[in-house]
Amino acid sequence: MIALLKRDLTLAVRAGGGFGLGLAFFLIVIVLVPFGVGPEAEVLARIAPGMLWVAALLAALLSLDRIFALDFEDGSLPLLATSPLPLEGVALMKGVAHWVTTGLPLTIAAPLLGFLLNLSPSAYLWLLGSLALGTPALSMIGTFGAAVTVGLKRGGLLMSLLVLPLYVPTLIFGSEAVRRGAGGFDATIPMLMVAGITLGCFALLPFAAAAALRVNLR
Amino acid sequence: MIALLKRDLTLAVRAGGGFGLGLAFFLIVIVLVPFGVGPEAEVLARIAPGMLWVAALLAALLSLDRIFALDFEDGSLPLLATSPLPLEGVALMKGVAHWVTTGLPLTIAAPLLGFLLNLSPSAYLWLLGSLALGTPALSMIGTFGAAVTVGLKRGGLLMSLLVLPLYVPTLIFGSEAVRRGAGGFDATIPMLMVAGITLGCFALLPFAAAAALRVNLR
Amino acid sequence: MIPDLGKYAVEVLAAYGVSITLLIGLVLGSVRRSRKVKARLAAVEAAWESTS
Amino acid sequence: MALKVDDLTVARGGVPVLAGISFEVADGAALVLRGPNGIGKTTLLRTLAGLQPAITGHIDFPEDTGAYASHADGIKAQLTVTENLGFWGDVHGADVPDTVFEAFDLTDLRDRVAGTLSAGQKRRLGLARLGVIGRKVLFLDEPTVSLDGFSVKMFATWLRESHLAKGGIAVIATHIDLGLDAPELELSPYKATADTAGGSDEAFL
Amino acid sequence: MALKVDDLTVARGGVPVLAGISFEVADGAALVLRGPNGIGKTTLLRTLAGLQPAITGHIDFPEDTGAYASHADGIKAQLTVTENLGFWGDVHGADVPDTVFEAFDLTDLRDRVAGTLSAGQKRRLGLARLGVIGRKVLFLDEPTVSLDGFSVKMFATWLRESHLAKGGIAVIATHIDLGLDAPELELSPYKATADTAGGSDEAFL
Amino acid sequence: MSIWEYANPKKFIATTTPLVPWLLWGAIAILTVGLIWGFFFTPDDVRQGSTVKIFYLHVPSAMMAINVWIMMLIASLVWLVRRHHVSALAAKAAAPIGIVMTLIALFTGAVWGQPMWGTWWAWDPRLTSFLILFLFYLGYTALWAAIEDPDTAADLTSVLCIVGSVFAVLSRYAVNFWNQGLHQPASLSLDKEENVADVFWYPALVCIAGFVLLFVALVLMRTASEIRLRRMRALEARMRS
Ligand code: HEM
Ligand SMILES: Nc1ncnc2c1ncn2[C@@H]1O[C@H](COP(=O)(O)OP(=O)(O)OP(=O)(O)O)[C@@H](O)[C@H]1O
Ligand SMILES: Nc1ncnc2c1ncn2[C@@H]1O[C@H](COP(=O)(O)OP(=O)(O)OP(=O)(O)O)[C@@H](O)[C@H]1O
Ligand SMILES: [Mg+2]
Ligand SMILES: [Mg+2]
Repeated sequence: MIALLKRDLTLAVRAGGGFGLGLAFFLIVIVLVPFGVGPEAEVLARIAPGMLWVAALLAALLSLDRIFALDFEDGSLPLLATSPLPLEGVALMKGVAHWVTTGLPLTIAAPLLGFLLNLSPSAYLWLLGSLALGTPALSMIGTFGAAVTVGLKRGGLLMSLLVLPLYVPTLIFGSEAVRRGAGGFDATIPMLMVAGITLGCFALLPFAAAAALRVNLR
Repeated sequence: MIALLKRDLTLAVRAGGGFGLGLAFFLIVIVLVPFGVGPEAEVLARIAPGMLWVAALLAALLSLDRIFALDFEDGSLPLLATSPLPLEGVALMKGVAHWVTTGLPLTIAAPLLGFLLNLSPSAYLWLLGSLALGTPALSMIGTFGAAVTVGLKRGGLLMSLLVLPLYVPTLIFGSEAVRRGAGGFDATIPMLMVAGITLGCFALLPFAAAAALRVNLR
Repeated sequence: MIPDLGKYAVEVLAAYGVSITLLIGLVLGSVRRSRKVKARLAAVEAAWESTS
Repeated sequence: MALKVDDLTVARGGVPVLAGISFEVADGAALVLRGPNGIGKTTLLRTLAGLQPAITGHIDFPEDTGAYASHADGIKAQLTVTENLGFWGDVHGADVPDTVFEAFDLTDLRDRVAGTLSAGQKRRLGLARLGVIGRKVLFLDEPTVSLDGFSVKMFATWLRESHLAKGGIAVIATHIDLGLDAPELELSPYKATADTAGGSDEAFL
Repeated sequence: MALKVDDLTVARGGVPVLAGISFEVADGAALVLRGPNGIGKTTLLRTLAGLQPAITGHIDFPEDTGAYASHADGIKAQLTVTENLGFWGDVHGADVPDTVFEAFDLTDLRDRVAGTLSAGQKRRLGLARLGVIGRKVLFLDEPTVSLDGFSVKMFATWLRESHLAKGGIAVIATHIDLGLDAPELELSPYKATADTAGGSDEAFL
Repeated sequence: MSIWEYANPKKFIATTTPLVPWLLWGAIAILTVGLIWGFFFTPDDVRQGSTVKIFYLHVPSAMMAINVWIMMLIASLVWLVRRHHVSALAAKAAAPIGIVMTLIALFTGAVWGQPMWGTWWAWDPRLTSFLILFLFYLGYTALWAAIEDPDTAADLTSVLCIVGSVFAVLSRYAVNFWNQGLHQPASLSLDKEENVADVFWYPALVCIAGFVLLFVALVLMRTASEIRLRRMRALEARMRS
């Protein structure tokens, strides 16, 4: 399974900066928001926690469709299915690889982008923490969505439609944590919820994703 | 060229509701924003014009990567290049097809979604107008971006990165028009600018896109 | 005939109008689809009988 | 008796395509599947390899010893030839022996990125994977597509001397003559008829 | 004199692969390109078809009469066989004659969605496109891949009787015997050497 | 003799076809009675004025929107466990009905919200989780539409339905946490004090019965259509081969 992770990361690097691009999209969404909303600092500060989380979510979303699609197109997926690796392990590793290439750089960069939206100083720690805990859930949920839609041409948009409602709880708790942090309150409870969702996703979704993959390979 | 448009629209319909999905993504982004930002009506109303435009832009963006990718993968593109159709016409038709499947349904649905963000009533007409005039530009710019990145695996994110800066002027004028409308002012000037951008895009970008395609087919 | 709906007439009537339209649409749509499918199946079954 | 297939019915798109197939392949032997386009060779091989369920019948061979290979052989265009093979080796817990590169004439191409290979070179890389993963029962779907005559012979030699000679088994669908001394199974007689039972549609008939 | 190639050098990935190729194909004649895997057949055909620039040399045939066909033949999995052909007909301003369906044995598959075809059936559909677009000079890259013996004959017949007989031209790269009575060009002697001039890298040498 | 016998498509069609017209006309009759009773023969509320009349549409449709999803969840589980085609097709047939129910609940709620809360839409937990439910419905039907092979589609939509249900419950909790809300608390509780006055409640009960019956009739009819479509597909495929 480590071999799979290693390969996926190598591919991400080779294909012209798989690491940088999720990040770049995150950056761009954050930059676009002031263009759309207007430059007033208070308004931006007010919406900053939410927009940072929404942008992180969209950045994660945009790179999902290729989690399995490339392996499906070139025939790797049936070969992996008949290999000694359990498909659950494959799904898990795909989720992890997606997180390393998207969620991780995003988390690290988020505090920097907080400046652009005038995020209040007390929120930075919570932002970092909630993204670190929450983005793995986004990756794993996304892996499930990708497994369901693998093999469909133009599956990308359909996948967004399937995945986004599943993202709602993570988004609510994650941004609530940052919002409370920005207001100077304690955000332990939403943070715990985010952690719980992530644990649950990693415990259960690999099985659902593997089941979906098996169906799609038939 | 009409044959190409017809085929693309047929494919969009066959592939499970190509029309509905761009729309669905738009809807979902709009729904996610309050989850991130919080439920207060005044805040939402304040950022509604900007967020509607940003969401429209992202919805258009997300469906771009497949404008040429599918035709490239299955080998249609070289065949079209050696056919009697000028590649400029191909690029133009691809842009039009993208608009019909994404921009058009989006424009029609936008006023409805305005409700969700408590958009002020005076803005609805401007919202409709600016999207109707502006989304064709988004589609055409996107077609150019797709032409530049066709053939790259994981080109999707790179394309977003290329295209988003090009979207900025349309976004600024478009959301400004709605914002002025929401404030009860006259928004003719930004509206004219949006129309100008769209005209310019349709006059020039097919040529740029065709040039990019030619290079990518080499 | 119509009871006095006070100042909320528009709302109430719209709610009833739209809901009933949607319901009727759903019922008619289902019935029409059912009929169409039945007819198409009958045609296919006839072809099937004649081939086998 | 290493691969035993008994009264197998296979379906594609919910419709049975082949019915009543039975055969046995002993250790060290190969079987060539023959039949016109569309008869169901691919479907049969996918079923044998366990990628899709059989409608009726039994397929018997030791678990986790099968490998499937078709035109799409999971080659990553951005990885080099060695990296591609190394990955499949890792997945199967095997090393990549140097003999594989020789057997498939890939020695000169070792460090080439797979995306820049010609059609036939890519095919050879795909076949080389079989030499790496060390599976006993191979299900090969048109393995020699776009190989030149020389490469076809090379592949046949590898199959005979490195795979079958060691007790391996191969079931191969092909339209050309591989130069293998193996029994052939013509599939045309097994074509499913309209009234063949089975398929996910059966409940609706 | 309908297709004339003069001292052509072609490159792939910036490196010349074949050099000094010259040949002529008269109206109504075909030319078969031969050579081991990786010699440069695909590269040559793509250059002839105008999909990539030649490094040196001239390619002469009437403009807008060439058509290129390879493994990837632009078939849309969601469209039916008829719709697929109809689209290419529309693009080339041509109708889809019924004879095409017969010539490529697609009559029974007319209304099948292309995604559900077998490998060989899909290939036949890809070839049928050539019968629809009515181009005179065909550049075919391994057209018979995954076709069975019968279909190969069918294709050769079509080529001979419906294309060449009407004054068409075909340049075909293949590894098998098509049963066409056409001259062959062995490409091995034209393999570019390390000192072949040309390629986008040349300025840096 | 077990209930699973009806999981045979032919048996299902044979049994339900004669029932459907009765159920359908019965549902229409009961609904008409209920709505006429509610619209013409109930008093206005002291606070809400005539808008209480929306109650007779809003509550039944909102209840049905949730119940249809629960029915789809059960049908999906049955399909995954016992692989009875009828249950998968019943889930498919129910989804559009669920969508219409959700739309009615959303629309009537929005129309009701304008006079009551002064806004068409508020990000109240009840409303919000309903919107999420609507999205789940959309995704579910879109997935059905996008997949060619019917059994694959049945499997994948079933998995989606189950995962989606877990997340729907989670969202409901999350949304509650996020906003306290304006919406009425559930008044169907056993606690007598909270209950809506009987004048409003009786016609509402009739309407609820009508909606339930209508749903049953429509699901049976639509499932039969889906079965026939599958049969047609199967026959056509056999005729071709
Ligand atoms: C778009 C807006 C709305 C949505 C989506 C919505 C949704 C719902 C839902 C899901 C229920 C629960 C049904 C059940 O108990 O199973 C419900 C019940 C109810 N709603 Fe709404 N609602 C909306 C707006 C309103 C408004 C504006 C009012 C009135 C001021 C209202 C009054 C009620 C009442 C009285 C009930 C019955 C409570 C009960 O007996 O359980 N709703 N609504
Ligand atoms: N980017 C690249 N850099 C270096 N060499 C390359 C590159 N791309 C292709 N080549 C080499 O160019 C040669 C010509 O390839 P081409 O695909 O034309 O061969 P071919 O004759 O069609 O072979 P086949 O019969 O296998 O299809 C091959 O040896 C290939 O390895
Ligand atoms: N979804 C589907 N519905 C109906 N028939 C289908 C479907 N998918 C495939 N088929 C048919 O099933 C048959 C078996 O296909 P298969 O790919 O197994 O053939 P094959 O023997 O491998 O052919 P080839 O030599 O061309 O590769 C073909 O006739 C094909 O048209
Ligand atoms: Mg095959
Ligand atoms: Mg080649």
